[in-house]
Formats: sequence, C-alpha cells, structure tokens
Amino acid sequence: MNSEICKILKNKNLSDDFYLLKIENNFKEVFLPGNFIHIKIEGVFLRRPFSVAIYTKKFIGIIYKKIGLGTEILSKKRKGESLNILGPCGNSFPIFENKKVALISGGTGIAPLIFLSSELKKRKNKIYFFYGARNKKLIFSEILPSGIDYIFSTDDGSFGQKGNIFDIFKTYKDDYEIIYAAGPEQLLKKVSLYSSKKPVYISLENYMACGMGLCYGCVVKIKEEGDGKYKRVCKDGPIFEGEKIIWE
Amino acid sequence: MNSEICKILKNKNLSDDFYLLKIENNFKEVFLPGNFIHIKIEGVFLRRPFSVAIYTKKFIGIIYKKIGLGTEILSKKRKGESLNILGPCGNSFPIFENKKVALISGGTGIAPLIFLSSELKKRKNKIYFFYGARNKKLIFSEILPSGIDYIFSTDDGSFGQKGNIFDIFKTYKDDYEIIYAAGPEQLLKKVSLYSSKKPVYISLENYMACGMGLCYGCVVKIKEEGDGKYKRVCKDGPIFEGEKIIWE
Amino acid sequence: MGIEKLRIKLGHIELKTPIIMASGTFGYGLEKINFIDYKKIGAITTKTITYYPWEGNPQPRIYETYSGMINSIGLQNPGVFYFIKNILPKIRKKFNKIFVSISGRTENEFIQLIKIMNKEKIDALELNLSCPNFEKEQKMISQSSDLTYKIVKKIKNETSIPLIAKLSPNVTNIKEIAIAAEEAGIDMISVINTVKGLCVDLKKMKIIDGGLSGGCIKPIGLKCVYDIYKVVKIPIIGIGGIIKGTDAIEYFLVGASAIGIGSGLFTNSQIIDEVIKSLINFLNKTKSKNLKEITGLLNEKKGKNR
Amino acid sequence: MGIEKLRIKLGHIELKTPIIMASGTFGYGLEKINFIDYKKIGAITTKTITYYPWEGNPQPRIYETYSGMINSIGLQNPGVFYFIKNILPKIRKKFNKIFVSISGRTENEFIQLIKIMNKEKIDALELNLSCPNFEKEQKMISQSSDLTYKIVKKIKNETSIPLIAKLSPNVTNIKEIAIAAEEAGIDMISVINTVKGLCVDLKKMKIIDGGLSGGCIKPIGLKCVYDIYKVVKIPIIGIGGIIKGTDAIEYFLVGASAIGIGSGLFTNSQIIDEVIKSLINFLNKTKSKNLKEITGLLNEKKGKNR
Ligand SMILES: Cc1cc2nc3c(=O)[nH]c(=O)nc-3n(C[C@H](O)[C@H](O)[C@H](O)COP(=O)(O)OP(=O)(O)OC[C@H]3O[C@@H](n4cnc5c(N)ncnc54)[C@H](O)[C@@H]3O)c2cc1C
Ligand SMILES: Cc1cc2nc3c(=O)[nH]c(=O)nc-3n(C[C@H](O)[C@H](O)[C@H](O)COP(=O)(O)OP(=O)(O)OC[C@H]3O[C@@H](n4cnc5c(N)ncnc54)[C@H](O)[C@@H]3O)c2cc1C
Ligand SMILES: Cc1cc2nc3c(=O)[nH]c(=O)nc-3n(C[C@H](O)[C@H](O)[C@H](O)COP(=O)(O)O)c2cc1C
Ligand SMILES: Cc1cc2nc3c(=O)[nH]c(=O)nc-3n(C[C@H](O)[C@H](O)[C@H](O)COP(=O)(O)O)c2cc1C
Ligand code: FES
Ligand code: FES
Repeated sequence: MNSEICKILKNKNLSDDFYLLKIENNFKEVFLPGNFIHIKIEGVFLRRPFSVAIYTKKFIGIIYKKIGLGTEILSKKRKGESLNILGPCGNSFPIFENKKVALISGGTGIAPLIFLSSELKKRKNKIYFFYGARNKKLIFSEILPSGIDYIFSTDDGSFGQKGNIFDIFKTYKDDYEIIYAAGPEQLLKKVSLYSSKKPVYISLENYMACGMGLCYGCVVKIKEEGDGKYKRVCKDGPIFEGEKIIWE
Repeated sequence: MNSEICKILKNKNLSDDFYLLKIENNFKEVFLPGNFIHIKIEGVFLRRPFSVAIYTKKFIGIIYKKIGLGTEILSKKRKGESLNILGPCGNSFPIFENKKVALISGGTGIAPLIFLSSELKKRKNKIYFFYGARNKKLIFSEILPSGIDYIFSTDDGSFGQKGNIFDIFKTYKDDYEIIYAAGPEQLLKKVSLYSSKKPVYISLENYMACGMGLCYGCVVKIKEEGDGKYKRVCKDGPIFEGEKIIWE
Repeated sequence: MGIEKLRIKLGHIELKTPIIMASGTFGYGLEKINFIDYKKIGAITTKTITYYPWEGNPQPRIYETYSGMINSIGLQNPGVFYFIKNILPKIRKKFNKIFVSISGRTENEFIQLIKIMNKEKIDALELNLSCPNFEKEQKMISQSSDLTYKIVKKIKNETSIPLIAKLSPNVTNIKEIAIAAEEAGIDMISVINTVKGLCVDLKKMKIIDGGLSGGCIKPIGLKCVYDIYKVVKIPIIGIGGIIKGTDAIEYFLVGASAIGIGSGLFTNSQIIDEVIKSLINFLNKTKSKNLKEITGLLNEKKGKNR
Repeated sequence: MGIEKLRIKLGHIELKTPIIMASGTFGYGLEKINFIDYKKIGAITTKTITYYPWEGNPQPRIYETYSGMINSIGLQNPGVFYFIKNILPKIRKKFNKIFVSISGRTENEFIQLIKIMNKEKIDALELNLSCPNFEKEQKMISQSSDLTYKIVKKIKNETSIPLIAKLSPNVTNIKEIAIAAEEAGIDMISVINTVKGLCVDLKKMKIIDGGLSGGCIKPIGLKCVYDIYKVVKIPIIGIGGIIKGTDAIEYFLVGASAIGIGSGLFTNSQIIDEVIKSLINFLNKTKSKNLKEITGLLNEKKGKNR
C-alpha cells in the first residue's frame, strides 16, 4: 500500500446524489477488482473508503454517493485540485476462467462490480450482471463494459424490471458457478444466505478508521472453530465468502 | 451587528503573502472606519477578524496577510464562493474636521487606515499618511486614496525612505493635532508612549473568540482607578486611546 | 412551525424552548445581536457572578484548538451588588427566564450570595462548582462528592430558588458527584463545564492553561450525560460541543431534558435556529409528541420510571 | 539532515528518534506500508497483549467525531503464547526497539504475563493500566493511586525489563497517579490513553461508548504531561492528538521526552516525516543541541534539577 497525492481529472455528478470521480493514477502498485482507495478529505478526521470502479494505467475512477459531510465536501472538489489517497487497500475478488457467473449489485455496489466485470470478461467468463437501482437515472449505462448480459431492475420500474434486484435474480434459472455481490448489507446478507452450494463473494462496507489493518475497528465476525473470529474488513477483506460471515 | 452570507467578488494576491478580498456588502448596517468583520472560515473553529479597508454600498474590502491555517484556507477561496460574516464589529475611530492629522501604519495596519483616510478627507482634514512596509512590493499604491500626503518607508529602502516608519515619523515636525495608528503591537506601543499632549488613537489586534462582546476573551487592560480594568477589544475597541492602555 | 412542541419543564420551570445559553459564553445577554431570534431562547444563564468583583485572568485568555478552543478568562465580573443594581434589571427586560450563575471561593461567600439573590426574582441559580481552589482544598467542589454534598445541602437550606449544579467532567467518577448533588437536594444538573486543557502558542512561545470547549468535547459531554442519567431522577441540562443542530438531538437521546449552547455560537451564528429546526424535524420523523419522549431514548435506563 | 540530533535516551533505552508508535494504533507493525520510513520510528508499542486470547468488542467499534474518533475495539488480541510464538519474532526483524503493551484483569494475570515476558528480549513493557473493571473494583488501575502503586510495585519486583505506566486522563488528579507510579518504581510514564467519550450514530440510532482520540484531545494530553512533569523525575512519553508535525514540538515544550503517534497516522499519512522535520527545524531555529534541551522549556519546573 502506498500514499499518493493525485490530481482530480474529473468529478462529475452522474445524477441525483451519485458522482463519478476520476483521479490521476500515481500508484506504482497494481490494483485488482475489489480493492478500494482510502481518501483524505480535508474537513473530516477519518479517511473515506471507496471501491475502485474504473482502473487504467492513467487514472482511477470511483462512483460515490453523497450521504454525509465527507462525501459532500468531496462533491465540491474541482478538476485540478489534489487529494491524498491510500491504495491499493484490501484484498480482491477471486477470479476464475471460463465460468458462468452472476454479478449482483444494488446502489453504490455497482462500483466494484464494474471493475470486476471487465476483468472477468478478459478471462472469458459468461457474465450475468444483475444491476439494481432506485430509478432509471441511476443506471449508469455509459460506464458499463460492453459484451456482458445486463439484467436491470429499478424500484419504481422506470428502467428494466420493477422490484428489488435480488427478487429478480431469484426468478432466473440458477446455474451460475460463482456469484459476486456488492451493495447494501441487506442485499449481501440475502445473497449469502441464499445458496451454500456455490461460492458467493461479497464486498463489505464497514466503518473504517485506519484502512491499513492496524486498528481492528472495521472487523466482521467470521465462522471459525468456537464462537467465530473477528476479521478486518480493510485488510482481510473487504471481499469475503458470503457463507463465512456471521451476520448480526 | 448582523450575520450575513456574502459572495466573494475578488480574492487576489497583492504580493508576497498579502491579499485583497472583496465581498458583496449585504449588510443593512453602516460601517465606520475602525470597524472589523468577523469571518467564518470552514476548517478552523473560531472566526477570524479583519479590519474593513474599503467600504462602499456594494462591497466591502479587506487586506489580509497569510500567516496561519485560517488565512491560508481563505487565500484559496475563489470568486463566486460565499462566506458567512459578522459585522459591523467593534467601535470606530473618532473623526474630527479641519484638523492636521498623522496616520501611521505598519504591515497590515494599512487596512483600517485606508478606510479612515478616505473619511478624514471628506471632513477636510489635512492628512499625513506614514506608510511603512517590508519592501516596495508591499506598498499598495493602487488602492490608496488620492489627495493625501504619503510618506513611505520600507525596511530594505526599496521604496520611500529606508527604515522603520516610526523612526521616520519622528524626524518630521510634529504639529499634528491627532495621531491615528494601526499595525504591529510594538509600533502601537511606541506611538502611544510617544506623546501625551495630543490624542493618539490606535487599533488593537487581540486574539478573539466571539467577536461580539460575550466571552471576555479579547480584553486589554485600561487605566482606571485602582489596578486598571479589562476592556473588550472586540466591543469596547478595537480603537482605544493610546495613553489609556496598560502595556504588558 | 411546530416550535410549541419544544416546550419543556425543568422541575417547575417552564421553558418555551429547551435552549439555554451557557454561562460565560453569552455575557449578560445584553449585546445587540440582530441575527439572534431571542424568542427561540428558553433561558439565559449569566456569566458567573461572585460576591466581590473579580478582575479575571491576564492575557492570553483564548487560543484555538482542533475543533474547539481553550479559555482562561477566569470569572471576570463586577460583583453581585453591581450586577443586581445595574445589570439584572436590563436582563429582565430581554429574557423570559433567567438563570443566574454564581460561585464562591468559600462556603461563606456562597451563603452570602444566596442571601442576596433570595431577594431577587430569578428563575434558577446555577452553582458553578468548578472554581479551582475551593477553600484550602486543592480541588474544585465538584471534584469531591463530599464537598458537593456539603455545599449543595447548605445552600439548599438557605433558599427556595430552584438550584442547578454545574459539574466539571474532570473527575474519576462523575456518577458519584451527581448522586451526591441529588441527595443533597439539588433540583437539576448541568454538565459539562469545560475540560481541563492546555495549548502552546508556538509563535509567542507561551502556554494557555485553561478549559477546553467546542465541538471537540461533545463526546465527553455526551458520555457524562449518559452516565449521570442512569443514576439520578432529576433533569439534566446537556452542554458541550453543540455546534450543529443535530448535536442537540444526541444530547436528548442519551438523557438530557434541555441543552446549553456555549462556544457553538462563536463558530456558527445560526446554531439556535439550527437546533430548533433539527429538534422539530426529529420529533416529527419519530412521531414523538414532545422532547420528554425522546429524552434517554438510547439510554438503557429509559423506560424505568423517572 | 540533522536526524541524528533527534536521538534520545529514555532511562537506559536509546532511541534513534523520539517517535514511538502508540499501542493499538499500529497493530504489531507487520502490515506492509510502503509510505512509512521505518528508520524514522524510534520504537513500536504493540497492541495490548493479554494472557488469554481476547475477542474484543462487537460492532460498531469506531465512529468519527469533530477532529477525532471514538473507538471501542476492546483488547482484541491472540493471547501472549500465540504472540510470542508467531508475532514477536516477526516484529524483531522489522523494528529496532520493541515495547510490548500488556494488561490484565487481575493482579495474577499481570504477574503471569510478566513471568512469560521475562524470557523474551524486548526493550520495555508498557503496562496498560486502563482496563475498565480491574478485579472487583469498578475502575481502572490508573484511576486509583493505591491500586497503581500496588500493581506497579508487584510487577517491578518480578522483572528487570524497563517498565512504562500508561495512564488514563479520566481522573480527578493525574499528579497523584503519576507520583504513585514513580514511588512504586516505574521507569517511565506514557500519557494519555483515550478519553472516555460517547457518540450517537443518528442514522443507525446506536451509541458507541468508548475512548476518544485524535486532534481533539491534544489539549488534554498536553495538560496531563504539563502537570505530571512538575511532580516526577522520570521521563514522560507524550501521546494524544499529534496529527501535525508541530504538535510534537508542543509536547516536548511542556515536558515530554518522547512522543507517541496514535490515530494521527489514520488522518495524516505523512505524520512521521512531518514530526521529524518539525523537530529538526525547531532545534535549529532555537539553536538547541538536542531534544533534552527543549523538554519542559515552557514548564515552570524547567531548570530545577531533574
Ligand atoms: C470497502 C468500502 C468500499 C466502499 N465503496 C463505496 C463506493 O464505491 N461508493 C460509495 O458511494 N460508497 C462506498 N463506501 C461507503 C463510503 O465509504 C461511505 O459512504 C462514506 O465513507 C460516507 O462518508 P460521509 O462522510 O459522506 O458520511 P457520514 O455518514 O457523514 O460519515 C460518518 C462516518 O461514517 C462512516 N460511514 C458512513 N457510511 C458508511 C458506509 N456505508 N460504509 C463505511 N463507512 C461509512 C464514514 O467513513 C465516517 O467515518 C465504501 C465503504 C467501504 C468500507
Ligand atoms: C480587530 C482586528 C483587526 C484585524 N485586522 C486585520 C487586517 O486588516 N489584516 C490582517 O491581515 N490581519 C488583521 N488582523 C489579524 C488577523 O485576524 C489574524 O492575522 C488572523 O486571525 C490569523 O489567522 P490564521 O488562522 O491565519 O493564523 P493562526 O496564527 O493560525 O491563528 C491561530 C489563532 O490565533 C489568532 N490570531 C493569530 N494572529 C492574530 C492576530 N495578529 N490578531 C488576532 N488574532 C490572531 C487567530 O484568530 C486564531 O485564533 C486583525 C485582528 C483583529 C483582532
Ligand atoms: C469563554 C468561556 C467562558 C466561560 N465562562 C463560564 C463561567 O463563567 N461559568 C461557567 O459555569 N461556565 C463557563 N464556561 C463554560 C460553558 O458554560 C460551557 O459549560 C462549556 O463551554 C462547554 O460548552 P460548549 O462546548 O458548548 O462551549 C465558559 C466557557 C467559555 C468558552
Ligand atoms: C483504535 C485504537 C486502539 C487502541 N488500542 C489501545 C491498546 O490496545 N492499548 C493502549 O494502551 N492504548 C490503546 N489506544 C490508545 C492509544 O495508544 C493512544 O493512547 C490514544 O489513541 C491517544 O493518542 P492519539 O490521539 O494520538 O490517537 C488505542 C487507540 C485507538 C485509536
Ligand atoms: S480500519 Fe483499521 S483495521 Fe480496518
Ligand atoms: S472576543 Fe469575546 S468578548 Fe471579545
């Protein structure tokens, strides 16, 4: 992991309270799908973690939702300003080849799955991308990789099918070999409890302090001998096997 | 006193670490020379006080020096951004008519004296404006009122006379009826102790918390019966008669 | 607007809003401040008054800290006689409810003050029990449960004016102190006074040894209210680091019946309006009839009879 | 560069720099962090180790506050046996000087830990005396001067490893505690541990009751070091809210001989470099030969023999 000062190349409102932030990629390290960056936003004490959504040699892109003070300040930053960023943080999604896989995303969960899907595509996987959003405006088709089957759902039915993405997912014939999911905890929990026959990989979003595995603030309880054990989401995660999580 | 949100019209570097900030004048109240504004700068807890240097119905101008975190953040604000400002704060310089007066400024002390000099001019005073600065670049001639006699001095002799402005002032024939001074505490102290025969009005710059006369944080000791008494610089001042101050 | 929902009762004192201006941060409320809507203030607490006039501490008196400030004002005030003659009548004209903060260096000074204040029409007396070197003790009254009990008891015997004990957070166990005050008959508790802190002015190479206030101490204030709520039945006025509207909600949820605004006003001129708005919104959102319903909502003790 | 000016001695322990990584905020120092120059770290203090493995507290464990954070991690750790076998050897490879932080719920647990640690080559043992409910007491060891004296004395008799007492700021009088520790034979004091604080997560309607750290507590840490310096002769490690380079200077000026970096690293990845730079600049500017010369410079006690 490193700490770099990166110039903002773009910080644009996608729609509603969703933004796309592109920064220079000044990192020597390589990022993998599932990794996150930990951004220092002047005005709040702790850094803010965001999954990498778009990754090239030149730049790194995240998709973020304005939900509180930190993201509000972030949304006001302009092209040319700089941010101090830690990365790459965390582990990454396991990637296989030639599999039939399902990706399930709700809300901001779209971010890590965009990066993941482009890597999965390179390894010749057959991808079914279930993409749920509140409404049509939050389906960001312009940044979705091509050559993938998308199944959209919106809460208000304004795009794709109407309803919760997990309910839609369940109506499909389930012959995927691997499932990946990201988004609200409720969604991750449902996906994780849904099937124990095939691996489910999820991206967790706990509150974080250090983001470097130092403080044990971000832990999640994982099934092990005995009562289970607390693992660090920022270091041992954020990607975990769904069936290993002890949900609270 | 009121609290207003004012748009920044201009925030430009004059030279070195000196800046000119112009904001919309959204105040119903009238400002007098010597008054200051108390600016909220997001990122620091307490407001920052600055003397009004330029005042019109449309805008208010201050001249500030970047010396710490607050002024550094301020210097990065751009035209179009807004600031929350308290004003008018404090008392003002007493103004007479048809007098021969000396104004003595060092460093940022120039700010309140610019506003003062333009009012003194209107009242037909004969003004001798002693203006000291570190070097030529810090003589901001473009914002000085015309029709006034200026005596400049710089520490390095790059403009006007070489030396400290107070020393220069002393070489002049002293037949002023009133003396006004603003700038570093050492200068104010010297001017105040210099003459007890004529009134000397100075503008003090103590650390402030509320700026509204509520907290008694900004006090200065004033000669009175007994040991003297603490008066509030933000409310009873910032303008005081030099000879009344008990210097520490 | 819904502001009538914010009426509260502190014992027998009815306040139109739960906003109390904290001692020492609003002077005597007499400055002309046009941006404050005085109708939204439930009560003012005066700067602490002492028997004799006090000069206060020398400069430097204030310094900024991360999200807060240190002050070492000391109790600069003109003494109780001047206060009653020249200041109190003016406060009366401007404020509905007046809490007068008092402090003494000795038991006797406290008793003298009480006797004088007994003749005045005021709504409550706030005992500032955080005077550093009480009598020969090297501590504040509110740093000892014995002293707290003794002084409160003595004062209670001398007056029928409702009494508030203002406590310092600088103690090993704040619960003990609160219990002592309650057992001695205090009517209310206000917490917290400033937290002991020190700053270094590297430019002037000076230290400022004083009391910390502002946003930085909010978690300390919340913790004290939370702990005290568990062990007393009397109302608690929550003070410390309320600089945004939502900060006030937090104090109610852990056990406060009213809140005090101190240095929050210095950093946020809209704080009073924001608190009113946040509280009304919260009551509406949670379908609560009044503030009493949300007092202590997140405290395990809520539910037990109070 | 001048970094050699920053060498210090804490008792007999020589450190290349006065920067000590505070317990619990740097794990066991084993994460791969490329932006840290490990040569600039004087010593690492490990996350507190207990006799038995501890699971730590459930979520939520952290929450942000104004200029700081609350944590309620609890002492999650794998226990001393696992630590010695699997972790300590790795720390040795990476760090010059190792301070191991230990804690026990009983006197016996402490003694057991000491006996085990006696066999290991480490540079110091930091006694985390801020475990909440020691034995049957409803307090931490460092909230009582008697307990502090008793436990430190017992431990001192069992070991020749240099001992550091890590004190809590949540006491009425920190001087008493520091004196008790010194009288019992402690070699150094480190202050402060986190300040008791509480947060309300209004979105999740949950409270987080824990310890406050970060910039917000710097004035509290400075005040504790300032007070303790006046009453003890042993070195003080100043900890609390060092988030900028110049913050470290302030700790030295009030009496610290070394400083600890805790959550400052979370908010400022350059903090170690900044501290080094600020200290060197300050020594040069004030024409001081070493850090000892500036320790306590703004404390009235400076000058008196130490
Ligand atoms: C590994 C990881 C990846 C993430 N990826 C994304 C992403 O791609 N896009 C996106 O929009 N969001 C993502 N999040 C969530 C994002 O970090 C939070 O929304 C953000 O920190 C909120 O900051 P705030 O100041 O605006 O909110 P506030 O609510 O004001 O923040 C207060 C505190 O809560 C924490 N916090 C609040 N919500 C969350 C949350 N959901 N998860 C973690 N911490 C939270 C903040 O870090 C801060 O400490 C991710 C979180 C994690 C842990
Ligand atoms: C009535 C009045 C009028 C002033 N007019 C001007 C002016 O016209 N132009 C100008 O450049 N400056 C003026 N000052 C000084 C100006 O307020 C400070 O330079 C500024 O607050 C420094 O802020 P900072 O965050 O950059 O510095 P920092 O040093 O980081 O500030 C730290 C703390 O010290 C206080 N502080 C630091 N220096 C001063 C100072 N000299 N006076 C008061 N408080 C200080 C800050 O308010 C803050 O609380 C005036 C001060 C007062 C009281
Ligand atoms: C400048 C200043 C002066 C104060 N003076 C007094 C006082 O005279 N009496 C008192 O009981 N508390 C006094 N306080 C403490 C406040 O009433 C309040 O308890 C404390 O500041 C915490 O609240 P805050 O964080 O909202 O400011 C003072 C606080 C400040 C900042
Ligand atoms: C997440 C976290 C975990 C901590 N764990 C410990 C611990 O295990 N033992 C200990 O003595 N102190 C612990 N501390 C306290 C720190 O060592 C330090 O004393 C405190 O955080 C104040 O310093 P800071 O403001 O620089 O963070 C912890 C602090 C934090 C923030
Ligand atoms: S956030 Fe510190 S260990 Fe994960
Ligand atoms: S700054 Fe508060 S009284 Fe002047």
